[in-house]
Amino acid sequence: MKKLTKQKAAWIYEKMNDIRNFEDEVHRIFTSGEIPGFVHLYAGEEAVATGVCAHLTDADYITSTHRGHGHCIAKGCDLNGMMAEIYGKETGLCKGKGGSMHIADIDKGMLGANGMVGGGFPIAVGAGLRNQYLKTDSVVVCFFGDGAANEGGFHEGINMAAIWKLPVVFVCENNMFAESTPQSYSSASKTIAQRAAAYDIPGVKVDGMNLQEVYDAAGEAVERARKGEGPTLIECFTYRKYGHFEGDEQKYKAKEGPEKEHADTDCIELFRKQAIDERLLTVKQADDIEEKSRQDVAAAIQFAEDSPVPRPEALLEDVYVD
Amino acid sequence: MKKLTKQKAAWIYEKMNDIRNFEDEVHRIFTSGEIPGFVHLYAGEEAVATGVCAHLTDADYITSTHRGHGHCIAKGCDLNGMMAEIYGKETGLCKGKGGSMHIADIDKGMLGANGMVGGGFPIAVGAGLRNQYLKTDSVVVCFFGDGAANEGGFHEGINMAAIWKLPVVFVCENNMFAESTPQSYSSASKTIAQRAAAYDIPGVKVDGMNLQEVYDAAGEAVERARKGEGPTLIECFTYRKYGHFEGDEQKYKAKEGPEKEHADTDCIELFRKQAIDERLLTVKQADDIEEKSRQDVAAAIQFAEDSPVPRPEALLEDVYVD
Amino acid sequence: MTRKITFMQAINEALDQSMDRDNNVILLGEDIAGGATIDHLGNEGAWGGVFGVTKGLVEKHGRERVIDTPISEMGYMGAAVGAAATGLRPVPELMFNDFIGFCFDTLLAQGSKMRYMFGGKAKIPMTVRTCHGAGASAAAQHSGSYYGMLGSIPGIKVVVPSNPYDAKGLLNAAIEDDNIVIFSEDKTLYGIKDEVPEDYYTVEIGKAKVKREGSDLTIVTIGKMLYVANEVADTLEKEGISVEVIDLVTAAPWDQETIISSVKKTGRLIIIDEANPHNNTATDISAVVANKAFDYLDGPIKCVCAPNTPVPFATNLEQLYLPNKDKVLDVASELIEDLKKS
Amino acid sequence: MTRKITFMQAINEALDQSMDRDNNVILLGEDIAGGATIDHLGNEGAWGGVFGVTKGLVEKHGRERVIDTPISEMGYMGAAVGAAATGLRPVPELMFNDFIGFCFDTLLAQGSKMRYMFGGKAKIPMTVRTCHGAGASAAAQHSGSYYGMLGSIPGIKVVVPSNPYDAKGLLNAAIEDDNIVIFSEDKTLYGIKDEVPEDYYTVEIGKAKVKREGSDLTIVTIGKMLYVANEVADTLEKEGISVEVIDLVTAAPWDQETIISSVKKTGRLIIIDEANPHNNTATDISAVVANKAFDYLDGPIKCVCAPNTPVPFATNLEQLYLPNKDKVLDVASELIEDLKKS
Ligand SMILES: Cc1ncc(C[n+]2csc(CCOP(=O)(O)OP(=O)(O)O)c2C)c(N)n1
Ligand SMILES: Cc1ncc(C[n+]2csc(CCOP(=O)(O)OP(=O)(O)O)c2C)c(N)n1
Ligand SMILES: [Mg+2]
Ligand SMILES: [Mg+2]
Repeated sequence: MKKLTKQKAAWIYEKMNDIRNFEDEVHRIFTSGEIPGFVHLYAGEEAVATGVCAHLTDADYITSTHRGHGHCIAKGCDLNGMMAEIYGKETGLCKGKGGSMHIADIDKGMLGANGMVGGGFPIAVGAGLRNQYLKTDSVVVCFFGDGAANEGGFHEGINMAAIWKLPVVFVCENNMFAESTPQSYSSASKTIAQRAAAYDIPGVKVDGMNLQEVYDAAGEAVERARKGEGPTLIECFTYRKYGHFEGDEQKYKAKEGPEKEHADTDCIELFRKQAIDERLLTVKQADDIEEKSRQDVAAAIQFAEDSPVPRPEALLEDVYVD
Repeated sequence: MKKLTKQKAAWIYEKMNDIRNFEDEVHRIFTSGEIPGFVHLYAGEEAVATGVCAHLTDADYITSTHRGHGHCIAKGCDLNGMMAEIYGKETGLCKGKGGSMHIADIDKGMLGANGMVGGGFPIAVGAGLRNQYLKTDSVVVCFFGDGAANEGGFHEGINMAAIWKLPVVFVCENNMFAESTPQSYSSASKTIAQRAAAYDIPGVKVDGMNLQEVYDAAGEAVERARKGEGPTLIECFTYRKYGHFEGDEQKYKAKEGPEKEHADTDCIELFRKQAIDERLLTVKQADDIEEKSRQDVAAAIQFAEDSPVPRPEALLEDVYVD
Repeated sequence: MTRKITFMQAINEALDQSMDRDNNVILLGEDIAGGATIDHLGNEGAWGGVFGVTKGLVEKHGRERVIDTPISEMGYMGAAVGAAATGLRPVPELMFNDFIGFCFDTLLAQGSKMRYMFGGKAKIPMTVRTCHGAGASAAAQHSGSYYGMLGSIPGIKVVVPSNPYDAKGLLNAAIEDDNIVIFSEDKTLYGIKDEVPEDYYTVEIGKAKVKREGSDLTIVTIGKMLYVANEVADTLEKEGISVEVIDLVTAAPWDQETIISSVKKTGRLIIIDEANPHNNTATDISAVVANKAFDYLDGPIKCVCAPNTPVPFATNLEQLYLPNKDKVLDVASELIEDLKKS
Repeated sequence: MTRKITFMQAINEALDQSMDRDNNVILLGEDIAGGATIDHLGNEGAWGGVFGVTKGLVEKHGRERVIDTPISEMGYMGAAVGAAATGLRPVPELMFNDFIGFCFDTLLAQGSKMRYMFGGKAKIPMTVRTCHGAGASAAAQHSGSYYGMLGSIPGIKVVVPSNPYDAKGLLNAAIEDDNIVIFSEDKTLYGIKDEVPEDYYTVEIGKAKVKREGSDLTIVTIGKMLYVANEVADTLEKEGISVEVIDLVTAAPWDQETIISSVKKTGRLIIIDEANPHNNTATDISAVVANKAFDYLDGPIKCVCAPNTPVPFATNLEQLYLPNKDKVLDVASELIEDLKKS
């Protein structure tokens, strides 16, 4: 276990709150009908994105998924630009042309949410190859779901990263389901982490509700990657607070038993308690962070609502580089 | 170890010889320029195809690879029809329209050689699903190379077969190379067999030059599959006598050391010795089988040469079922 | 007996009745039942597909026949090819046609070519259900229209129903068909209602339908574009222009006879196709007509398609992306200039 | 200084010089060097690609830049997208264009759409080298022509060189280009020789080339089909018919201006495209001309393409499959009937 600094703890707590507030608000607004399209919320899984990204700088890359808001926020994307994107506004991070599933900010090292399950594997490998080729010590984190672990790209990507010892950390967010399909049904292996054996790389499963566990495992993996020792597969056991996407009835979720207990664990509450217990944060600091986060998200909504829709000409722009 | 019957031994020795003679002759003819296209020879790997197919009947299926002649012969395809196909003649198993890489005979349970590396994985899974759905006890064997084990379809196919406990046996022919690329370079795992751990299924590596070892491992896997206990991954360590395809300079092959020793092992000679030692075959029987095999292959060549090329109208036929 | 049901219900009914008729029909796809192996659900489906199209089928036909797959498009689509080659009649669902890139080989190089490569000795009776189309704010990776691209592959048939009646009849016909048929559903049509017979019936694959007869201008449409053409025809009719509207129904191989004989009558042709503008079904029709009915043409052939861009997310841009009445009227005005003068 | 080198050598030289010029250029593919990690080879390549196109490059540029990949097309093609998005200029090789089904998503839904989806904030400067074409007895899964299919994807450019000079110049231009460019080589052209400058140069992407001027009939060709057109032109010229032959060079987005102005001059158009006949580049050209230059046409537009079948193995059938002089003369005779009479 690596002790968190106060500064890191504050950063993490802020990002966790930003994600939760952002998602709760998007949920509220979507329900009211103001946002169109498919929206997949990250709420509940905050410890993963933040615990991992706490080890990264803007020079490091991540690839993300359809459930990408949390990764974006943890990687430093602007809340205003994100919210405006989800609203389809011109001020969005992608000028309103991408939407929730395609938020990206390459300058921040965020290589894009991805509407294709498993789409991030090879892209992460490519960014890792670039990091290695240019002799940087930058790393890449490839976030993916338990469902994505059954795509062929998982196998091809990890194998390539392993034979070339690329600086890529594969982080599986095992939230027990892919849409309505349980991981226990769709994967022949009991854990995703055990699949690391197929590539002779380290594989570790951690409690994804426990920020410290995620932070420690990611820290080790990132360090390994920076040192040129190759990829690691980390499986974080987590849960999503909302449905697969907005509108999901969630019939498949357990109403009692171990799954329900897991579901009821709140990684943010847990971390708040830990941080205060370990004197990384004072109660006041934690409260202030929460309050500021609420305000920032409210401001992002205001920004998005006030922003104009894209100009009609934007339809034909950005297809080719001239 | 399961003792071979005399009958089985004779069948195996015949098929081994058929494959070797067939391939040696195709090699000779190709070199003379009489056969067009890409031809990938199976010579050297006979123990794998025969040791596995010895457990199958016409009701069982196999999927094959670009290096398919051996599988075809072991699964009972007609030598004349095969040779005519390689010549592109109307009497070929596929009317001359498929060629070496697409020989198939669905009635014999041979679902096709395949020009796409890894193309067989999902097809085998589908045939296995069919066997299970129709409550047959038929099995499917999916042959593939060490190189193919790095395709995404390997992962998707084995995982699906494993979660559904399909009667599919995955047989990797690890001949140390994919084209000119060594398996030790392209796979992060030391063995292909160890990848079974990623699917919680049995994985076993055997000496693919040793017919008995292949026969035993395949027997166990086929039995398991017939009983509804799901897939097995078998890795057979083998070597190809010729280049990747006809015309390959083979610069990558070792000229000495363990690889060379492995290369110099002849699975047919080994099996002849074993069969005679164990009194499964008499010397005379073995000699007769060899002689008959040479004659059969010579007859196949004659058949192919005497056969007409396809009618022009055949170009437009067989695209759709009317 | 007919009654009004939605496009989605019509598809569901076709699947249900086809499964009743033939035990070899099985469904495969991601969450097409949903909740596999979840104790408190049992045979109850959690989802019935992402849009609910397959709702209720697992309860009736069981999990052996309505099979939830892992997210392994190449795996299960290729498995469908293998199952079809060995005697089943699988109906895999590709949740969005945009995911085709994950399983393209199974269609491009395996399923579609087997019969030919094997000298006529294979049959691949499988129907791939999928959905296409913009207008649902689903953004660039969930809104494309790839029926034309798929239709360019020899050995594959592609049908694109425009209404509940055709949807049911065509899907039944597709499942009966011994070839690979791509059944491509416009996701924005799922809610439309129309009269559909309760009994099993088929609609012929390969036949276009003349939806409205006319003598001045032929408009050929694919799927939802029919409704755009109808609006255009209504408007033009008020100006005294008589429009023949043809629903292509089968995008590949498409019905040359019906289209050509219409063009021979009207001399003017517009094709509306939501696909990106190049190498699509509209341009294919245009090329065939420009070859085979050139002498009957009174003016240029016009294709109204999506622009050469991915589908944008913002609602206003997405609406601009889609072919619509105004865009068609615009090109029509060029064609009918002379008619108006007379 | 120019000298006669083969099509294959021209490509090799372009790769070599592009790598010399820009350290961000790397090559990726299966056995493009060959023999990776084999002790007795070291930096010596075992293969240089299946046809030897990349021979010698690993010896000069090293295994860090000429990277043998596992057989993982989605993996390394997607890696090229990722590397391009983060600043490299990768040149992945897809050994045969027929393998596109294994990595189609990386082109269809990822690489080609990133710039648009990300609001213009991404560049994907990558060149995919691949080969297409029948005539080498490579059978159904190694002989297709998919440049047209790939060209239908917005955001992708496709070039199809017909000769060594263009091959070198276009490949250099493709590698300099900040977009995804598919560089599709006809495998039966590898051996043809022609004059090629030693120095680095580029040939403009997007410009068709008028290879022979004429006034009666325009023939547009893609890649190798140029040679068919030349034979046709030679024959017709003897009959007094003046043929303009245009090499399309870039299959997507193709050069409308050059084609249309030729048709305006000649009034007659034949397009030769080895792809399967539907939804291909030929039909696209036909459709654009039938729209934009209709009034200049003196007769139907003719597309001469492969039939709607996979590529057969038997040599005699494969020859029947390919467009050839007789097939083109056949359709030409219909177009020039009136000319002959006059
Ligand atoms: C290639 C592809 N297949 C299927 C889908 C549809 N889909 C979107 S999310 C999803 C489930 C993903 O599950 P998982 O990877 O566990 O991520 P989670 O949603 O649980 O975060 C599916 C099947 C898709 N978008 N892309
Ligand atoms: C999808 C695909 N990728 C690449 C190739 C080219 N190719 C043909 S055989 C081969 C090597 C296959 O190696 P392996 O699986 O080990 O089989 P082996 O040839 O050794 O029997 C390659 C790369 C192909 N035919 N299909
Ligand atoms: Mg999940
Ligand atoms: Mg091998």
